[in-house]
Amino acid sequence: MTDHSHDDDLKHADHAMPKPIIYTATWIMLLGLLFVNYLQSQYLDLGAFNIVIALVICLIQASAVVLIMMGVNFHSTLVKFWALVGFVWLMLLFTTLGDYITRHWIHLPQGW
Amino acid sequence: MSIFELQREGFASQRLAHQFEEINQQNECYIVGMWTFLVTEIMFFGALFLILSLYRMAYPASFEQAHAVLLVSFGLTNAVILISGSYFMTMCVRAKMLGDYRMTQLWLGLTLLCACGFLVVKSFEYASEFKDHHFPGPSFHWETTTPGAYTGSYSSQFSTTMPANAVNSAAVSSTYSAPVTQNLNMHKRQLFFSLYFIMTGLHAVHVIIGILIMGTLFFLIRYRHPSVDDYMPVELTGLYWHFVDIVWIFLFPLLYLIGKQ
Amino acid sequence: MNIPFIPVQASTFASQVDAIFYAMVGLTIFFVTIISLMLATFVVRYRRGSNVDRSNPTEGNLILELTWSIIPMLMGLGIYVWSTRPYAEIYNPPANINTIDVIGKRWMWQIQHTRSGIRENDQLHLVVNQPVKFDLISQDVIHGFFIPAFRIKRDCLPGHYNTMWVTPNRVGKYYLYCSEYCGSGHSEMGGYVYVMSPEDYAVWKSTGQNRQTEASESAVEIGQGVFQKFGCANCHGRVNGVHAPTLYGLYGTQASLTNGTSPLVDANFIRNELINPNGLVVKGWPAVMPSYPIGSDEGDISESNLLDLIQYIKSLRGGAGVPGETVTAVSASQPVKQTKVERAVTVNGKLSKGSSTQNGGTGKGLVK
Amino acid sequence: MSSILLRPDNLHGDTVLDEPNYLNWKSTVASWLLTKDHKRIAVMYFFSISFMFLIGGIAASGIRLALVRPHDTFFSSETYDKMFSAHGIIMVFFFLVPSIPATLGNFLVPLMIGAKDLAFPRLNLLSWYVYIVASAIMLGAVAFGGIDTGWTFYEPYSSIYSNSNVVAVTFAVFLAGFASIMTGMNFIVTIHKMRAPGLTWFRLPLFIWGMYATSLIMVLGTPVVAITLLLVTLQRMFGLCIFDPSCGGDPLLFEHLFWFYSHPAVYIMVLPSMAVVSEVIACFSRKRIFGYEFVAFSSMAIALLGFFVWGHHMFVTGESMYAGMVFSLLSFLIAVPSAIKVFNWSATLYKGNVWLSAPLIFAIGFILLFTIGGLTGLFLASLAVDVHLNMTYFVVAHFHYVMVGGAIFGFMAGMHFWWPKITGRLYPEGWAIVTAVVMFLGFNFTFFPQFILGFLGMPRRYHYYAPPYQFWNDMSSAGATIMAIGFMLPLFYWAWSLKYGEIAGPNPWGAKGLEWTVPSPPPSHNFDEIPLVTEEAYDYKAIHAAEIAGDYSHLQFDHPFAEAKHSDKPTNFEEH
Repeated sequence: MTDHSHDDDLKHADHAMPKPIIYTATWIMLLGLLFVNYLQSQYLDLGAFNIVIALVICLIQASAVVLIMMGVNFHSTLVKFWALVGFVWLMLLFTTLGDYITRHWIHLPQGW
Repeated sequence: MSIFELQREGFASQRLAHQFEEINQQNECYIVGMWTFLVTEIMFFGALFLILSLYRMAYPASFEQAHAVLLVSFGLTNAVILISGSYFMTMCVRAKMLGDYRMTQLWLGLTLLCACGFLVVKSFEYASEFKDHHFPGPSFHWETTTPGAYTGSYSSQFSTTMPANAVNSAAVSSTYSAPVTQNLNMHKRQLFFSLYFIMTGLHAVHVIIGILIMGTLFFLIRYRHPSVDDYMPVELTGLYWHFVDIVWIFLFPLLYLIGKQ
Repeated sequence: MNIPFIPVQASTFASQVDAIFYAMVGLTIFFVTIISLMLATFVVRYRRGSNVDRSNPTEGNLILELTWSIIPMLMGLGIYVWSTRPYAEIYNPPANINTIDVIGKRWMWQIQHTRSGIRENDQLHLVVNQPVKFDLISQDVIHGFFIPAFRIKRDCLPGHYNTMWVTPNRVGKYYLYCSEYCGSGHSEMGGYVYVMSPEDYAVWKSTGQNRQTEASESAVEIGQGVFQKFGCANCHGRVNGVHAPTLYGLYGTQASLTNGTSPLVDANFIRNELINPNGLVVKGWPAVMPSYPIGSDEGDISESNLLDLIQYIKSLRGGAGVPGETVTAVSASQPVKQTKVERAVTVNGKLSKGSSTQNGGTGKGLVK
Repeated sequence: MSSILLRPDNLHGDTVLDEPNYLNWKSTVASWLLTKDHKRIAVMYFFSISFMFLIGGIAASGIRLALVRPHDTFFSSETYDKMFSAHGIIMVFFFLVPSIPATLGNFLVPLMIGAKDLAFPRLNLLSWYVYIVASAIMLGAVAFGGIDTGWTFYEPYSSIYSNSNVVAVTFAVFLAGFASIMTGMNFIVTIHKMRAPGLTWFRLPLFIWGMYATSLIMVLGTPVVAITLLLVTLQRMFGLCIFDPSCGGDPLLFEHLFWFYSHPAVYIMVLPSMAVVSEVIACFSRKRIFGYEFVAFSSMAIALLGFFVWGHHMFVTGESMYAGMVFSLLSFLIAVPSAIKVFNWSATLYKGNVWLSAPLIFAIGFILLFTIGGLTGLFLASLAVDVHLNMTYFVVAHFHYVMVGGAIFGFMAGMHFWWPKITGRLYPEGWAIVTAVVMFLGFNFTFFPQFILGFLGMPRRYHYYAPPYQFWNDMSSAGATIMAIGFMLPLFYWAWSLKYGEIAGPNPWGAKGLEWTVPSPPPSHNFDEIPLVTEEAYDYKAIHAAEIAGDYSHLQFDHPFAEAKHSDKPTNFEEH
């Protein structure tokens, strides 16, 4: 293997990065959503929608972290692709629930 | 107005590893590599979330009773701590990119503090749960302190503190005072607490790994070690740390908040 | 030397399965022949140095590609449709057929005929041309209830009832296997299925080749004993109970629960309701039902008794919504033979051992 | 691609092997154990997985031996259970999953795409160490008490009823999973970002497409089985309950999660073999692979569709009828890309100039056995038939046709094909052909009877069995002996060739591809300068035309099989 410890190997990357205010705003938004989630869970009973609300808030929070804090929005298509793959495959795993849900469906009549 | 500021001049230099041709290729490789790793982490935790949702669908009542005993204040504090840690981490990465060692150290120190704070809160929470014998297994034990765990006019006369194995055959045939009640419901809650401990435990393991990595980085940066001339180690640690944060963003409502109403 | 190639067909299901199987064997031979011929021809004809025409070698052909993707796909879809139908039918037993409860445990099959109450171990006697339904459960690990001659198989899960049904149509003696690995006795967990003519079956039943025959009641009767013994009757015994909903006419309907769901009342529902009553509270009733452990410890409801209890609940048809009708009305038509019920209910697991010896311990019957 | 490097001055004598290459640049133990060179890691992986294959093979011999005499037996049932469990676990997780990716893949991916190394060399080395630790734990567990759960670790048997080393083994498999995740990550990033200039996706060799598809499965599927087995470990260690029915857990959920990985894992095993076979067939028929795009996309289709069919392992477990129908339909659909591949390989030979060498014989064996394995898979995908055949020897036969007939034949084809590249020397061709034939015959003798056994209804994992099955079991065991001999042969002639084999030269087969442009064995840094790629992968047109015209000069002149070197009449060339 060749030795690469020459000075000309120290290189500069091209990089554009968001201004810090973007990060700060994201942080405040995340905390805000967290408290919305908390307050809703403590004081507002929406029955079956509780879990929907909680999950929607989580998804918004997670997207904010992924897109802004992890910088996916500012990266190449390939990085975006892999971030998406993670989500899509998780959904695929969750199709397992389909087995459990359809187990109680009424069976087909005889001679269908 | 652009949200970007283009940074080119003040950038820290990077060293090119032998297998790469140019620096942008190297950076992109590291970022994509980290993301493929995070995808595996998503699937890793995803399976646990699947198990949680499935059992929650199967045993809503038992699970809600068990949800109810988790202390929201601990979870909420930890959520705030982790989200703030995430924010400090982004600032740290930014400072490192700009080659600002002093600020890098400051933000990284803050992130480390958050991480340790998380563990401190978590340890108090675990301690209280161990004290209440909520850890599954032979010593698992259930004391309902939450109102509404058993509704109905007959519930008050049941002893709700029966140990798991105290099934008395003599009592089986008696009319209403059926101590067997507690036995299997207790099992369902064991199911919940097994999941709770595994999920938060694995998350805590990730936090500990994060602390180890960040601690190492902190000292390397403190002593200007050449291996951290490049901002990539900090950037990758950042990605990892954000992922740990995201897991908690989902864990917190799904374990602590749902079923509180 | 007698070399077996084809398993016996002993159920109506078997001929359907075999038809598909042979069709697929045909397809396999067809495709393997095509591929082998292609490979052999090309390798020989275009071997290095052979003097043949190699002009205009092709590098791809869309029509050809589509041909050999679409034709096999259509063949596959044809087989899919063909073979899905019998599969769906196993899930849909005809109404009112005889049910046989099967309990798998390491390493034996405990079989309970619900109509006659006959219990056997590692043996199953059936009447030819009479459809039977199997309710399967396991007491420990996952087992697989497999009768090759019938071409049926279903896993016995702990904690969940699986069902299937079959119509045996050929008199004979067939193997019964455990198909899901369950430990060191796995290969010895099995026995024989006897399909008999109605006359032979009647003789077998009356001559007491099975010790339990003359002593048994139907599963409904045993189940009623269980119902009394565990105190179920105290709350659920009346049509308009004070503390609990009635069980008359309940089986097969949809329950309306406080958690917003309305599951079908079937064997698994009853099982879950016993284990986890607080999780499945019926609307309009207090959540006061105690839960009952199912197992083989003292005081537990055994898997065997639970199956009987389910048969009993299933039998509670009449009187739904008719005020004033009580459980005694049913008891009158199905008198409780108290002593026998007690015996069948109280022995838990011992029952099986006794009859196992009686039958000569067919557990190792496979090994001659 | 740059033209084939011929350096005639170095082709004679041993001088070519004295040039600095990845094998001889340093020979200390530390230089091997701390190497970051993908080629050395590949070699170390090759020795490790071969050792594990040997152990797994010994267990398999034990199984076949026990089944010869089912009545008064050589082994107790407990020992028998431990043998088939060790065989399954070692073969699947410690041999088949890492086999081609970690050896040939590691060696060839950077060479084929014109990179100096994989993207993460340290991670690559770490992967080997993790694998070694996992193997050590596994072997320790087998040596001290064994494991009796079968390779599927079904609940609740594995966490409650088994009295064997489940914790150690599930942990070992968990670790081995991480070794394969690391390999997968490395390949994905490398293939995405480190291709030589000009090497577009559709100029990539199909081997790279296969490796990419494999890596996708490794990265997306392995974590699920890792966490599932970790849960089993935790259940046993701390008495937690997740799948235990006595506390409301669902054993079927374990099966879902297990097969979510373990079905795609089948494609981890067979996709690399398909990748190898594509290379071998193109090279030895001197043709671009027929329908390149279709073969490439079918690899991707198999990898992706492979994730949608896990439920077909559970048709008789009490899965929902509707889930069964959907999984069955998708399983039928996944047969289509496999069929496309098989037809395309066969069609590639058409009008080629076929050189029937040992790798090609292995590849043809692969196609035949994989065709049978794939088609019998359709028996198991069709619902009603599966009800009868599931959990019988039919399944055993089917997946051995895919995994031995598929994966291992592909592995052998690849090892022979690239053996000169890896070692710099040629293996003895005659012995290799004999091996291919012996293995093919022995394999069919062993596993074809098992299809009949399965149809007759003999359940798998049976220590004792009923008399009607005796004949077919005896036949199977007899065949296994032949197959074992077949597997032993390469051990000897490969070792022999390391010392006495003919010097290979950079491109003994006259093959296309960047890996054949560098010396054999390649230098540590692979390429003196990164090549500029200007052609597609299988541009054999010129070679094809030259060979038809009787010109074999592109083959090296000291090549033992290129008899043209002695002959003045190359048009009358005949296979020796």
